[in-house]
Amino acid sequence: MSKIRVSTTVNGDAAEFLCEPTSSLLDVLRDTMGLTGSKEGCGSGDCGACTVVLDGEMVCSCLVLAPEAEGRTIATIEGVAEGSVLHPVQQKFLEHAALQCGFCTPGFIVAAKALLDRNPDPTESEVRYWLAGNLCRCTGYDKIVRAVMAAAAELRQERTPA
Amino acid sequence: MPSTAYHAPGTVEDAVALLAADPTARPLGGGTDLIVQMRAGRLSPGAVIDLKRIGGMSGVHRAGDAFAIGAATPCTALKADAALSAAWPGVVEAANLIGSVQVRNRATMAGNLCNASPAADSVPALVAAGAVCVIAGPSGQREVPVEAIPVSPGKTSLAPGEFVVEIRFPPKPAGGGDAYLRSTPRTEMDIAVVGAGVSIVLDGEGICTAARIALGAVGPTVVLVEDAAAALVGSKLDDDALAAMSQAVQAASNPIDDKRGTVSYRKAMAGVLARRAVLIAASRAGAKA
Amino acid sequence: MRIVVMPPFDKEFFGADRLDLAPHNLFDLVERLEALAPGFAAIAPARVHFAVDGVLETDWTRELAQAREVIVLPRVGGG
Amino acid sequence: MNAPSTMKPFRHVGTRPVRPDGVDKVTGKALYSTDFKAPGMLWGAILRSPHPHARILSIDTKKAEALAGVKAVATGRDLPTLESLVMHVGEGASDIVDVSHNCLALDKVLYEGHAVAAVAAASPEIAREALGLITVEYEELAFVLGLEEALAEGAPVLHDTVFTKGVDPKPDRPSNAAMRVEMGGGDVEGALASAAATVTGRYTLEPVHQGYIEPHACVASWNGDGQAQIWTSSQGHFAVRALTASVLAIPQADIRVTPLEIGGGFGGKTTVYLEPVAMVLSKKSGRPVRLAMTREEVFRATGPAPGAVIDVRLGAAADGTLVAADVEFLYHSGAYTANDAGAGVSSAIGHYRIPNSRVVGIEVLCNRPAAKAYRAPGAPQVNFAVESAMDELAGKLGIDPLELRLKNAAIEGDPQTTGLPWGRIGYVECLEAAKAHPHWSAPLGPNQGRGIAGGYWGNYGGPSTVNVSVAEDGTVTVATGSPDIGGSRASMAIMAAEVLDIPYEQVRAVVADTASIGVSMVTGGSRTTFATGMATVQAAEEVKRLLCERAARMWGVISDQVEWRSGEVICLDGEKQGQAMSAAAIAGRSFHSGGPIAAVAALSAKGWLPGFGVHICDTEVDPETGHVKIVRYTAVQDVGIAIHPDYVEGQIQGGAAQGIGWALNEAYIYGKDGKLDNAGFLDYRMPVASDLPMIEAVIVEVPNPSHPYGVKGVGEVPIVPPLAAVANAIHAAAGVRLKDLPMAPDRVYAALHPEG
Repeated sequence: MSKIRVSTTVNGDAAEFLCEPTSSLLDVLRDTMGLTGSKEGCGSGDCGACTVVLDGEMVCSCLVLAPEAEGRTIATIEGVAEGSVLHPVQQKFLEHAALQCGFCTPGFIVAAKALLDRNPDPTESEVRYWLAGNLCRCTGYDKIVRAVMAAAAELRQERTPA
Repeated sequence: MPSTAYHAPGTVEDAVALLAADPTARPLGGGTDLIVQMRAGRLSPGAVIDLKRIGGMSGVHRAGDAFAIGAATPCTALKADAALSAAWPGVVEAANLIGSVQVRNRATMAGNLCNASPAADSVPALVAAGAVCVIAGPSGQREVPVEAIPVSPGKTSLAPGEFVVEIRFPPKPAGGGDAYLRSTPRTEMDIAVVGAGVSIVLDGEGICTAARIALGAVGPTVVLVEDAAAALVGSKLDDDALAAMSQAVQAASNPIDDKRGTVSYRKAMAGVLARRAVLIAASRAGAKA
Repeated sequence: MRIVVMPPFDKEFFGADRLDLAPHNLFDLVERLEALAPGFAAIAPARVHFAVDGVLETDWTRELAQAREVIVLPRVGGG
Repeated sequence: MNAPSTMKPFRHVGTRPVRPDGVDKVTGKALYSTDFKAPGMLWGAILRSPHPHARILSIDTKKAEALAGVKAVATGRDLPTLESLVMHVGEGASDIVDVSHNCLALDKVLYEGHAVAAVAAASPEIAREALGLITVEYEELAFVLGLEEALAEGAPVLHDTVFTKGVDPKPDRPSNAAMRVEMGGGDVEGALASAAATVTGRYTLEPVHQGYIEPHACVASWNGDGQAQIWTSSQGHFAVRALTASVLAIPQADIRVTPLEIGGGFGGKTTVYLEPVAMVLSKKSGRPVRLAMTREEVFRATGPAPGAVIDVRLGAAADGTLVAADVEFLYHSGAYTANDAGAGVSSAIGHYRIPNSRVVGIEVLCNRPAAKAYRAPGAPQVNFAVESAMDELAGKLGIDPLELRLKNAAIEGDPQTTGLPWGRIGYVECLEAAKAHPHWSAPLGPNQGRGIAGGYWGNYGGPSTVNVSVAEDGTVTVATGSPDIGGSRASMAIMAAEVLDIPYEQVRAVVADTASIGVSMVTGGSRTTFATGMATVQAAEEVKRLLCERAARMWGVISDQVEWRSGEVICLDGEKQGQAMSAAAIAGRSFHSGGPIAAVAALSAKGWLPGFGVHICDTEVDPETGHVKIVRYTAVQDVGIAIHPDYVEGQIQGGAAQGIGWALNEAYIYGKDGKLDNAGFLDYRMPVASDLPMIEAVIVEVPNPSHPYGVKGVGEVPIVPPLAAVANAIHAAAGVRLKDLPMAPDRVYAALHPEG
């Protein structure tokens, strides 16, 4: 089976890759493009460690076939910070110690950012349900939820005109 | 090892032709079941036919006062459609219990249906709503009720080359309301141990004039329980009617013991969830009782 | 000096839970216990802890001249 | 919380700075196991047994070897034959022969998922295809999964070499009872007979998985000259080195293990599954080889914590004074002899003063994956039974369950189950803190109930090596051999900064590979902040002494005439009196004053103390469906001193969440065919964010006098009390006592509706 050529946009940059017809987007991001920030915890869409944003919606990249990305826009954890300036979600994860091993962290940050991009003032319950597709085994979620709420508050402040 | 081809046809006709050419080919909607099964080695289709590039396959459409949902429409897009959510909240909620947000951004109701799992969350709600599928195939298009699609776990009534292109809803009846509830050990990221979809119509006096009650995970396919509906019709959904309805639901439940639940628990929950769903549907129907 | 052997080592090796030995340190004790029950020395580093007068002692060079009692007890690992 | 009154006020200890490895981890830059690639790397895959118990008659690998792109195939025959040797390099003792056979089965497969062969190929697809070309001829054997079934007469015996340890006389035939441990003393039956109140119960638990999100993976590269490199994520790269070298019978120094970031371990990454196999494949192919497990493989082939059957009897006088405890339990050992029963015995009842007691634990071999350490290994199971029984006893006596615990709580000097006296423990302090917490007296809603449970874990010290070195500009690097699973780099930097009295940001901590630092035991046993922290403090103290000595020599005074003050050396005497010399000034000239400033501390840390915790849980039970919602949760724990309170709280919260998962929904589910039926995160139901409330961690500080900063272990204790805390809360909410875990909705429903 010959490989498929796919043209796409990753973190704002045009990107082309060759892939097997059934390669996952996650495999291509990690193994072909070297973007190893997205993690594989299960390969079945049950842990969220591979969360990326595809055409504006967060998805498990392990459950996207790489050829499906043709012409689409992909945002990964590697594109969340602007240069070396961390996004408020990233900054709050650090300040609130919302990570222990850190393996699930990229998926949580991409998912949390996706939430705050559409809902600047989520309740704790909304945060918890939004993040229910991201498994964390270290933290018990407490500090993660607090970090996301704190990031939301900071983003609201930034958005409020002085 | 046979390798799998990927095709992204632009028309229904091309998709039909590709599916018809290879009986092992599988349509790809959201991929949240198909890709998992391929990854686990349970399925190795000769080709996957991505339906998402076909015009009109994604999105909620209105034809008069009836809704039609393209087969490639992800579940979260249903929630974003205010009119659909107002008309069929039970269906929209059911579709948005599947998996996680990430999964629902990909998963489709048509895929949920054609995966033919008895525990599919959106299916009892669709059956209760009286939805029908538009199916495209080598001999053109046909319409069948949703409940006619799954025939056994993992198997559908679709012929080779056929796939669901659209799910159509009947016009929302005046005084109608629907609801779906499921039982799962976790709050999210889970498979229904039991699911109950309900659609009822109440008249101005709060008397139930029509009902459809469908159950998930209590049999090899979704179960439409006519006796349960009959127990409600003509009543004001009083305790006796609800009890009779729950009994009919339990009687119609023929579940199995498996890792997700026991027979006795599933039967008991079918009755409880159906009753709770009826009450939610009634409140949505604007019951005056 | 009293040597108290805790389960499972009492039955696994010595058939007794009290021994009277006069080791000069814990390495010496292991040698003496090995003489009583061949095989003990091989498993001791992995499975055994010693307590000298009620306090766990991981330094086996510890002088025992002043000690009254050594307890031989199972080592408990963590996760 | 405040610093202990016996210690001087801290500058850094107890603060909450950002961890040094934080930015890498929130930006996706940090390299975990499968993020590392070696040039020319091959992709490996492992063929696993479909049978729970079978003899391997033959393995034909010819077709696989012939497949284009396949570079190596290995079976158990490729591992050297080893003499039995019990090692303790990870967590608990393991016979190296068992470790080897678990990596690749030799004559028998002992559980579904047991590795039988491995391939290395040019791509993952080819590797997987090659597995399908390997033909294994099995003779299926009867299998056994259950604890009592495994001990029954006529049960299939897994190993004909295992004769129950700890019984006298020695058994004359092999059995599945690998080990029996019994402790206690006094007249248990007499005391129970005369007790004012007694409770009796049988409790059962299923095996559960550690559930780390990162699957096991490694890359190995073994050259023709015998030297090798391994890149892996583990709780201890020195343990990986020792075990891999032992399995392969090669010198340890020939292997350099580089620790990659670890995506969770909880005890489960303290052994080797893949590394020796990857080494063999690398040697055969001459290329670096990556082996990585899928999630399914993780569930089927790596260590769950044992399930259990536990019988408990407790007796108390009318005033609540405990008079007797009789506890006997069976723990799953899985395919090979594990270590949890001994730990379970010493973790069962030691938190109470009980004059008459008998605690018996038995390790039971069965056709399940080999049990592996999971956070306080062996303690949560038996604690669930004992703390549930305590709750029942409180009910019978009409005594508040917290007061009953307080009345009997062990204090310093009381005997443990082993007979050794407890050191400076903080159980009473935790119970008092729980009692004073607003949660304990908060009102409850309909269908809600409150439960409490206490528990403990012994913690550990052990060997650690730390190198503290000062750069020419006065900044400091702390290199340890302890993998950082939950923020320990930050803790080490805090402790070094505390010693040197310099800003936290002037100290950077790293985890060094096996060739770059001395031997260190695994990050486990709640030992790292205690033991590696002790080594960090010791090395930093030596660095401070060196800096003072160098300054004194430069000034031409004796060491007594200088003093370390606020990160500088002050001259106390002579013509330079009052002058200060910074670390930068000293280190910048160190090449001309005797050489670089660095110190290594290599020690076996002693004086560790156990940790105690008390958890309060509120549940709401849906009486119609049996669903249990955790509505409020407070976890109180004595930690000694919290070096970095955020990460201490994080450990407590994470442990509590794992315990809640164990209590409510997690379980290994097997089919009648002996195969695991829920080998994935969908049906192995760990808590998701929407399943839990905030978990309030209350830090109690009863300092450990043996540690320079008062540290006790933290990580393991918090998984011990939740099982019973949840069960007791369900009892309070719904009036039913569940003695079988998990307390999933169907189980709770069945208890509420016994009529069916």
